[in-house]
Amino acid sequence: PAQAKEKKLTIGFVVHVVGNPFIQQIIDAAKMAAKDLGVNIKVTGPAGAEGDAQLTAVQNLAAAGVDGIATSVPSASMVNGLNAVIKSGIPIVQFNGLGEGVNAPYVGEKSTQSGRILGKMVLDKIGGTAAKGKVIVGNCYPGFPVLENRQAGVLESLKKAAGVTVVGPSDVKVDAAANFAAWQGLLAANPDALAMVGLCAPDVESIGKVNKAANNTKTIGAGYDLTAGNLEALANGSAHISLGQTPFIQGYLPVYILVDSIKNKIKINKPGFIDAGTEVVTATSVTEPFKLPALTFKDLQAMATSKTKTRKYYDPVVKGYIKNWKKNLKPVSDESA
Amino acid sequence: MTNSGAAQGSRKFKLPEETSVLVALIVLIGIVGALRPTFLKPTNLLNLAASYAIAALLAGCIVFLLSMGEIDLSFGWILNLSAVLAGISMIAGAPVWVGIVIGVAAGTAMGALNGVLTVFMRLPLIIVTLGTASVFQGVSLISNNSGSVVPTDERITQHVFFRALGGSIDTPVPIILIFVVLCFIGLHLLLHKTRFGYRILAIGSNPEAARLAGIPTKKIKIQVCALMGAVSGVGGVLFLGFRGAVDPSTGGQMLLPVVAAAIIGGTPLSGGAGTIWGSLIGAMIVGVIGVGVVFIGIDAVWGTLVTGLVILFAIGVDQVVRVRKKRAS
Amino acid sequence: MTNSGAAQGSRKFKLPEETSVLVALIVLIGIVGALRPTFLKPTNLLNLAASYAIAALLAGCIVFLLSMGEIDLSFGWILNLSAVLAGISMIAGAPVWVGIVIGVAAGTAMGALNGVLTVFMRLPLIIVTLGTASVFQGVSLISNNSGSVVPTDERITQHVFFRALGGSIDTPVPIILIFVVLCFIGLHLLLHKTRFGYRILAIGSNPEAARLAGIPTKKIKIQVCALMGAVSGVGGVLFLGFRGAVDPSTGGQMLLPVVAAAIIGGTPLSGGAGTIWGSLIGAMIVGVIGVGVVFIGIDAVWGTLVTGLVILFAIGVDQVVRVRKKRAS
Amino acid sequence: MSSILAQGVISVRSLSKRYGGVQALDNLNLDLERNIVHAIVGENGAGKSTFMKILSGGVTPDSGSISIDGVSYPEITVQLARKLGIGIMYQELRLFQHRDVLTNLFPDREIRRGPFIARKPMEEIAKPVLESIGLDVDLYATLGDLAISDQQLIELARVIIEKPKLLILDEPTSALNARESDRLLELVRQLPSQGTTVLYVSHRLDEVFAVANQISVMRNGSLVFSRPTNELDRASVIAGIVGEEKSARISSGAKSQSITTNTTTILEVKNLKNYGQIQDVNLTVNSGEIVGVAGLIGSGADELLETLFGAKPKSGGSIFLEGKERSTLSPQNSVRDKVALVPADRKRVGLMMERSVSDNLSHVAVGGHKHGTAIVTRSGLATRAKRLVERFGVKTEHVDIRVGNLSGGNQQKVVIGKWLEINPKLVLLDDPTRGVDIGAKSELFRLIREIADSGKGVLFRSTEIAELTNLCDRIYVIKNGETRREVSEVDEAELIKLINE
Ligand SMILES: Nc1ncnc2c1ncn2[C@@H]1O[C@H](COP(=O)(O)OP(=O)(O)OP(=O)(O)O)[C@@H](O)[C@H]1O
Ligand SMILES: Nc1ncnc2c1ncn2[C@@H]1O[C@H](COP(=O)(O)OP(=O)(O)OP(=O)(O)O)[C@@H](O)[C@H]1O
Ligand SMILES: [Mg+2]
Ligand SMILES: [Mg+2]
Repeated sequence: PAQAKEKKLTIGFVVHVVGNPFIQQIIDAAKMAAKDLGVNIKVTGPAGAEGDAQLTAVQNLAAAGVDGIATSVPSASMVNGLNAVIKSGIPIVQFNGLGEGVNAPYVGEKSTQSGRILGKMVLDKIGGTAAKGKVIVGNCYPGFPVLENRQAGVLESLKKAAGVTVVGPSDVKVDAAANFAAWQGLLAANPDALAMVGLCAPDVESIGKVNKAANNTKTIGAGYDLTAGNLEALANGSAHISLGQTPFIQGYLPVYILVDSIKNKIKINKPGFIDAGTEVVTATSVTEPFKLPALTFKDLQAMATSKTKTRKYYDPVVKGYIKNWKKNLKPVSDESA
Repeated sequence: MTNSGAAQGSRKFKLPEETSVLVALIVLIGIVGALRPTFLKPTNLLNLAASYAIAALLAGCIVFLLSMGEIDLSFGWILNLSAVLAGISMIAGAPVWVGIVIGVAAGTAMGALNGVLTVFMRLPLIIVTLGTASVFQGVSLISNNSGSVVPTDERITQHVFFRALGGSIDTPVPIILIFVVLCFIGLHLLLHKTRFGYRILAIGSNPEAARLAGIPTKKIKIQVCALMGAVSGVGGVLFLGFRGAVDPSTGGQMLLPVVAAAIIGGTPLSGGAGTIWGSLIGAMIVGVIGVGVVFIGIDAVWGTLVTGLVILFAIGVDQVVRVRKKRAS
Repeated sequence: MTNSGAAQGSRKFKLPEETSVLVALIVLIGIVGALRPTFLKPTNLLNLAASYAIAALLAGCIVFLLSMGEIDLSFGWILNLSAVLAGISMIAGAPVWVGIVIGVAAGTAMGALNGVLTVFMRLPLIIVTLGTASVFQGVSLISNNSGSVVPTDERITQHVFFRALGGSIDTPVPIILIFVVLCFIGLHLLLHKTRFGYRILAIGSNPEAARLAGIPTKKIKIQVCALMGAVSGVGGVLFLGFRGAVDPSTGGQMLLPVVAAAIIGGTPLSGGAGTIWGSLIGAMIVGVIGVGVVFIGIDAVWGTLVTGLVILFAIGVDQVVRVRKKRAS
Repeated sequence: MSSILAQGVISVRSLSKRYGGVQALDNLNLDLERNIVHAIVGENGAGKSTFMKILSGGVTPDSGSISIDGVSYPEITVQLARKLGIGIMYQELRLFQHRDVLTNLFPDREIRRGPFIARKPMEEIAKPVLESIGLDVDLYATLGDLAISDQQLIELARVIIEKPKLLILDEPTSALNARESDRLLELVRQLPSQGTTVLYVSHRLDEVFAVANQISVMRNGSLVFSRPTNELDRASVIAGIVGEEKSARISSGAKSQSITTNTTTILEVKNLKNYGQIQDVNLTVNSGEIVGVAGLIGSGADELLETLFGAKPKSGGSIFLEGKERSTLSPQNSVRDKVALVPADRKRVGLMMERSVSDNLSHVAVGGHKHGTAIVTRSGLATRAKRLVERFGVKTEHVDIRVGNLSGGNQQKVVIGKWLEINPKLVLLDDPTRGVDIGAKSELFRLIREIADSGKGVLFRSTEIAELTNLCDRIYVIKNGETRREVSEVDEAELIKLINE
């Protein structure tokens, strides 16, 4: 009864860029968690992805007196600053982007592993280890750690087929129009390519459009993220594989961990890793992690626009995997394993 | 100031000032073509041109502002918000053509707002648009709660506008390219053959002299800003049709390449002069560099360096082909 | 033009031209403070200032270029590459101080390269740095194969330079802040009290008259570019010490806020005038806006709009506090 | 020859300079004696300024040589000129608009204490110099805020502070009033005795005769003759400048011939006040009349025309054009109402320096006045330009040349031409003959008379008193911002007395 009068907790939630549909799905999930747990949440992030501005935002939330902060860590230069915040007594959970050396748990995909999965799926589609020909790889932002990891995974899987030569990785740019032009040029330069593999959100949609415009049905298109445009490309058959990073868990879990650890005085000032799972989507099948019920492609598209549907679908995960987060906490080396 | 002699002496045989950028463009295309002959296939070149068409259109229009001695930092976000509003209204049930009109009108209104603010706050447009760029981006984020606008309804996606722009209707030359080339002809005529254009250049050369000559400088400024907004609105609507979707980040990366295209094309930042065709060639140079680097297969890690060196080469051609007057900063 | 009468009469009571931005800054701090009193705690304000110190330093130096009528688009990448080279050389075994010297020297060299190119290509710096920005970024990506540079060796991380800047040594005022304020005093004196500064302002005001006065305009241009490079190099080294690491993206987003700080601070883009202190206040305004939005707890989706409106307010204060002459575009 | 050189004479041999199709200097040969005032006169575009710029290092000659104190130089750089003690006051002022007065007085010659600029000693040097030329300005005022006449004096002070051995003055009095001019001439006359040789370029022959020991006349880039002043008279100099046959046509003035019976009042000004120097100005201008405005700098005379035009805001009073009150004054409305202003500071507010003669001549007709259709063609602009170039005798190779490349006087003609193209009812001429040669000036006067005779009103301000007395039918004397007197048929001396009293 005394605790009921305690002031409502406030959680800060800092993303590396606002105005990104995928990030927005994470934010929506974080807000659902805050609602479920009865805490306040303050969401913020810089308009253009920049580590320094993001760190400043974290420091400001800390100064403004929030009780815990969840943040993505896209840059190594944020690490020292975050550790100073943790040292001052404000717990932090990382999501989506892992900062090596941050004394806080990380919720996200296994980035190298997801690259391996994507590479393997592409290989399967083009003839397995016996495949012969070119595979184009595009990296929209060379130097971004998660992308570098994914790229390493993809290349590792592709290496299994001796006959496959990798074209690239080329810098295909983030901006949608430039991204499209780059993929268009890559296909034109390599019309015999077996597959085009992107690592960022705009790629699948661009690859699909390029295939469609060239009336090309033989080149496999693969990449990341389940944005509405990407799903549309998978649906109309112009692209073939997209991996999702389960944004719901990346948003919900960090808030849950923070609230749980603050309320129950659990120390979380150590590096650790909780897998958020990888979703594998093709035109015909949708595989969700954590033994979630199978989804149809339609369900997935419907969920992308409805928060209540999403929350309902993930309810088993909230009650199981998320509630038992301490058990699922692994050493951070698992992330890039 | 004293080196104009040569230019004047050879006046009768004077090459147009766009020659040097044109040479740079041809050399670049030649190099990429020599390394990867498929690059020169007409379909490839047309497709490449089409995917840079919107940026080129904006580069053509920013020449109006540069000629007036101003810069707009917000046009990328005007493009974004126009596309978002057009998309939202279509999804909400408006006929596609109505959505298009809403998009262009919204762009025009935003541009006009920039103009009114710059005139009444008596501040350079660059300072005003530092603020309005964030405002437009902010409104766009709020309009669709940071999500993408993706019309999926067949009524919309199968509309002739989306099919023509999206490439579902086969034409020897992409529709968007034809449209943008027509716009360029219009922009060129407007700047160099009309009173409106004359006044813009007069304001850019000497604002106080223009005012004393009875030119309504405030009105013209607002009109040029509105024009930039309208063209950005058109760009937004084209983007929606071309791509079939708008992301919250659409347009955010446009500022530098678009302005680069205009200044590589030969329009000085100091006002009083401008070349629409140069801007088109500049946009094509930016496009060829962007695509050429991936086309040749340069590794992602090296791509940026090569891009930089090629830009330096492209602007350096000016030194060899000495037709252009020195460009003021 | 001939209204000097009034100006002469009131000379003794003339407010400094920085007054209006100062008022804007105070009002903004007041608003945030009123909504969240903890904002006004000295430690908070000092920390806030510290995290914007590097951007402020660059804003102070870009005034030199703006005063000369030029803009450098590459300084963010000079900062990046300087920091990367400093970090790499430390990791490779060079003593920390040697790494620092390498970083600053590299920055100076890059700046000088910009200057030499702009003088010898006879092109505005903005065009040249369009190319060199990519070159510097490209070299940075290659230097560390697209990875972050993170010195982990105790020899480095426990060095007094890293400890002092990184905040491990407790001082009432952050070291970086003291350093940057000293730099500002130096920059102010250099621009407004030395012949070098006079020459810069003369070139910016009337390049032809400057040449005729015997000012070696080419040499000065190269020197100013080198200075910008050197300060960017210092910025890079400070960043490395302050954050303990450099990312491939570091510096990439600096251009707009830094130039915005300088022009909000009152330095026109047209050359011939500049205020170092205004630039400092401008940088603080940019900082307070960025921080205030977070501090007050405005949701991410609304944050951008609010930022835009506040920028418009900050530049609009000029209208109310009419001390500044009209700023040329 | 060698003996002359030994005496330390500057001599110039076959100096040539070509700008595109224009031979600005054509095998010029000239010897300058030490410690005298040597005047150079000639038509607009004769090459005077080009010659001066070559001597001072601003322009590199194509061929020829210059020897100074027996040392021959193929060309002179700015730095060399400074070392040799050559100082120049440019015709087109080379000042820094954004900087304060003191800074403009020591361009790159600042006095320093340690690494820092020391303003106090510079102030101490500057103050007496400014006093000697009769300029009273705040040393810390921004130069761009000052009147053009003050700026011209600052340019003069700048070069005097350098204490040059050879002082080149390129039309130093073109923006100055009688009083300032007199003071300047006084100063120049004393310089030879202090060891300074003066090269004095001017279109004002009275001044030339008053100050020069030697007069050289240039035409088309070459020397016509160079003789001691006492061997010359006005007529022979004019003949040298414009050629024998043309000189006969030059008259000094052109008073209204026929007093037209049906005059109407074009302009009526009642109790005009502005935010600056004008307190209470009342005047009328009738059709067919040329009305003069005379006053000292700062009296309000120099602000009056801009205020009437709407370029400067008025704060009170009323202005009637053909009986109709003009309540909202603005340049735009003035153009609509066919009121023209030829501004005093042509370089800053009259011309688009980087654009062509042709573009400039359409500035008002196309830009302001909405003349013709909304379509503007190059050939349309060129046709208009060619007609105006012909009518005003603008010396230019062709109409596509950058206006900034024209000689000063020809630039002035472009400004006048662009305004007369809209056929104004009321023409406000603010010192329109600044830098115009005598031939062109008499053409200009004839033209102004023609404008008036065609039933228009002309309000004319000039810094040259003789112009006012020769040309104007009536003259208003303005003092302390008020119209004190209206006079007609006065002579120069009388008017000067009235202005100064
Ligand atoms: N920078 C330039 N570019 C091209 N032509 C020029 C340039 N400077 C001068 N000229 C031309 O050279 C000729 C001589 O010009 P200059 O200025 O020496 O004449 P001026 O005798 O000083 O005339 P004014 O009395 O009008 O000042 C003119 O025809 C002028 O148009
Ligand atoms: N007009 C002047 N009147 C009086 N003293 C002057 C004047 N101009 C310069 N000086 C003094 O003469 C000194 C030398 O001047 P100078 O122009 O040669 O400087 P400098 O040291 O050679 O410049 P730099 O090294 O930048 O070329 C100055 O420091 C100044 O004190
Ligand atoms: Mg001259
Ligand atoms: Mg020296």
